[in-house]
Amino acid sequence: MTVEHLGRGPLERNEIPARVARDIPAGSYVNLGIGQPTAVADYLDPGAGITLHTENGMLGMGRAALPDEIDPDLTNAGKMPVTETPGASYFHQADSFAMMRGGHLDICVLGAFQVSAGGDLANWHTGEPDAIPAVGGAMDLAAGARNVYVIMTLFAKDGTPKLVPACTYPLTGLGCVTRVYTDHAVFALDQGQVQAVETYGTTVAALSERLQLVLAQ
Amino acid sequence: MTVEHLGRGPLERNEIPARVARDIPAGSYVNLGIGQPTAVADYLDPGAGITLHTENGMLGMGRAALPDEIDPDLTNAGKMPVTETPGASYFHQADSFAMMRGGHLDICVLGAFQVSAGGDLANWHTGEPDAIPAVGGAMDLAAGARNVYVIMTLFAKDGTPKLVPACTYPLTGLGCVTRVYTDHAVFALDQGQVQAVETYGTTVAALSERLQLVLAQ
Amino acid sequence: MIAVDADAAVAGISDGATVLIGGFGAAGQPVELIDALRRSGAGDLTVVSNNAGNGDEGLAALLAAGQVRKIICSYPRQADSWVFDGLYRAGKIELELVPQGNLAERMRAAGAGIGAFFCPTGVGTVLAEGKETRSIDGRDYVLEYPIRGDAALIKAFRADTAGNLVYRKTARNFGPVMATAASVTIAEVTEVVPAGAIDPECVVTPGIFVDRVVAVPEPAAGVAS
Amino acid sequence: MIAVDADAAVAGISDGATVLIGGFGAAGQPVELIDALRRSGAGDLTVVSNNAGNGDEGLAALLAAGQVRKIICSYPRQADSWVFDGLYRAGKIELELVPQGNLAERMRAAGAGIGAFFCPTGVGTVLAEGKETRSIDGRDYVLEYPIRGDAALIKAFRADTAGNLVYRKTARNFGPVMATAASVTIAEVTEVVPAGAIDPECVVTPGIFVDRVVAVPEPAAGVAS
Repeated sequence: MTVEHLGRGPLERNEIPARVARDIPAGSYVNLGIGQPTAVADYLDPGAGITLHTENGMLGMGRAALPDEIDPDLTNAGKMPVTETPGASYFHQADSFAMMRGGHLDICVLGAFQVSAGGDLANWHTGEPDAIPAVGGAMDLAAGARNVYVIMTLFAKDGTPKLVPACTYPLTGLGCVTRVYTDHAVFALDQGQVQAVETYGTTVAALSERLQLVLAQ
Repeated sequence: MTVEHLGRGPLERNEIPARVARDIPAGSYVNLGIGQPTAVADYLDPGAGITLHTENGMLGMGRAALPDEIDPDLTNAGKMPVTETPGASYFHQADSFAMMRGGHLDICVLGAFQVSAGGDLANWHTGEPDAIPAVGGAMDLAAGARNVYVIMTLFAKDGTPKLVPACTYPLTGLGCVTRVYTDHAVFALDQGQVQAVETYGTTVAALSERLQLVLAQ
Repeated sequence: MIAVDADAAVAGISDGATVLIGGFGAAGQPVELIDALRRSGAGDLTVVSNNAGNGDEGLAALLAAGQVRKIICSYPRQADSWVFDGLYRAGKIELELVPQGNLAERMRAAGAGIGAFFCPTGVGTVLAEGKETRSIDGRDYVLEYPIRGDAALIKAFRADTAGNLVYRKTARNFGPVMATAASVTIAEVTEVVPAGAIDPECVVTPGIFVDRVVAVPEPAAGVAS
Repeated sequence: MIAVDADAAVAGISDGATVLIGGFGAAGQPVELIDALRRSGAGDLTVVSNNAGNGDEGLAALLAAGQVRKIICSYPRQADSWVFDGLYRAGKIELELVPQGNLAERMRAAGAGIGAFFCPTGVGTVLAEGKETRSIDGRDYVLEYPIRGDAALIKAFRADTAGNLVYRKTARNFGPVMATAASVTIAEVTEVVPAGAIDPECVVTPGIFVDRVVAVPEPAAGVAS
């Protein structure tokens, strides 16, 4: 059932968040991670009643603040100034993470260094000896959101796959990722099985060989 | 150091809460249990900045509501209509009991069936076969308040002591009571030692014999 | 978050469900939703509520209708709990007595994804018998587990169209905690206002926890009295 | 609850103390209180805060002064965390990395009298290594313990004379949790109003958790920028 989009190249950088946005159902409560996941907000249907959660303590987060709207007391999880929508609410950190960890968020979208076929996520630490580790809310989101979607390039700069049989980077969460959105394909993960939902500028067969993974269609 | 008040009889029913009130320091946060402990509020110095907590979700509880002030949404733990003081706040049950169990209340005053010399409290259940048990917040208060004070008559209607070597009624909490206010005496409990702080219309020696307890002076 | 009538709101609650019901005595008791649950005929229910009903209305009427198999509460016995008292003495209702703070914290744990917690309340008492205990930093604790509901019926003061709730005074009590601990949360309110009409700093229950809202235009006080 | 100046407010914080410091980046960071703590000269501190300082002010300045032996935080590495980065790479500061939700929940546990709790975050990761784990109802959890402070330094928007606090927008973040978890809680606010001037329904931190209040009349926003 894979749709192979062969009349085009890979998704451009801004097309990936747009593709994610299409999969978010109306009425969902969603947390968008720092970096490219934040851009998903730009592609959500404003009429779909999707509510954004930011783990520093807010539901109903709006778009990025314009220069004359900047309020240092109103930021997102990336510490960038944002705005408030009608129906927003503020709460403290324990309540914010209780909401997340209690399974009340429908979807979170995160970046990743690696995702395994079994849905393991590695996105918080490269493990390099001189790297200063920082985890923030990543492990809480991985453990708490009902669905964890990942945005990443499918291959690292050196060409090695980032969707892998088993992660080599330190893990953020076990078996939590259900969808992976990349430049070359969108994948659905289920019980260790990887299905290519759509490919862009390549075929399932070609990807399967390059990833050294069995891809269900 | 016991003060023996021999020129008078035992404390009257309304004198016991008044005696408790004298021992509550200015600025304290206090929870008053259902029944006679509630009357302690009537004897607190209004200028002493003592704040009352009611476990159904309020700090800054005021006096009982007059008939024209009754609001069914504003009650104390005994479900009686009360009032609000300036500086009051409302919170939900988990926050209210977190406040209690986290050791933030300075004093709670409770009624009791029995208190042991070691400070064990029995005040929630007679243990009789046909009695319907009800515990409410009693066990939480016993475990959570920094100081647990008890108001009770020193002897049951059949004349048996209620301050005992070991409780025979089902326990509410272990080693939690530090002061016992009764008609015949005020007791301070510390590490299994019982000191009579004041007696009313009787002597330490007489009480010691009647209670079959060694009373420190 | 859909504003519906009380009967439609509770229609999905089926036989055998665990239902969290807000209120401390009459304050915060969602009488209209409880009445709708009674009319629905759902039976074999487990009800989690602080009390076991007062007088003959609301929760007491649900018990009287024989729809409740078991009640989990902290304080069933009251001056006007005759309906429960009769059923209990006749062996027609099961009682699980839970200290009030544990009742609240166990529901909070369910809503917060906590698997279990070590709690100071009840150590050495019959209510802790058979439970795992542990000494941590020189203090004894009892291990307590979450209480989850299939549905929560709560009463708030006001909702907005995003499902945000505010409460009134001590009628707030169990509502905010129960809202987090159930698969479906249904709130009875006196009015529904547009999103944005409730100050975001003052929202007590964010709309993410609220599935259905029923407006009962009587003043909140009048319903309970 | 006494309104005092910042230096008097932090005077009791001694060498070796564990200090909870509010804020998520600059939002909610009590810069005036941190500066006073720096001036006090208290050293060998353990600081619990979400981040490890930004730029050269506030928490970063406290670190630069060499007063902090160890920091417990979730996200030390940022674009402008050069002070921490340098100390860390030079081996001059100890780091305990805690997931953000665990940081919040562990302080909440300290404030709520919970001895420990089974938590879903971090299962199977290096941050759970050596910690007790347990499977409950088919899900794996890690046992986490409370984090208590000798003092908490937080920033709120407004206090009343009863010590009640309200916050502003996402600057609320860790303040309300830290206020419950420390022996002494000190709040920096923009103004102190009479008791009764804050709506009792909207109080976020009840005065019972607040020991000292310092009014810093600049707008909250101006202090942090």
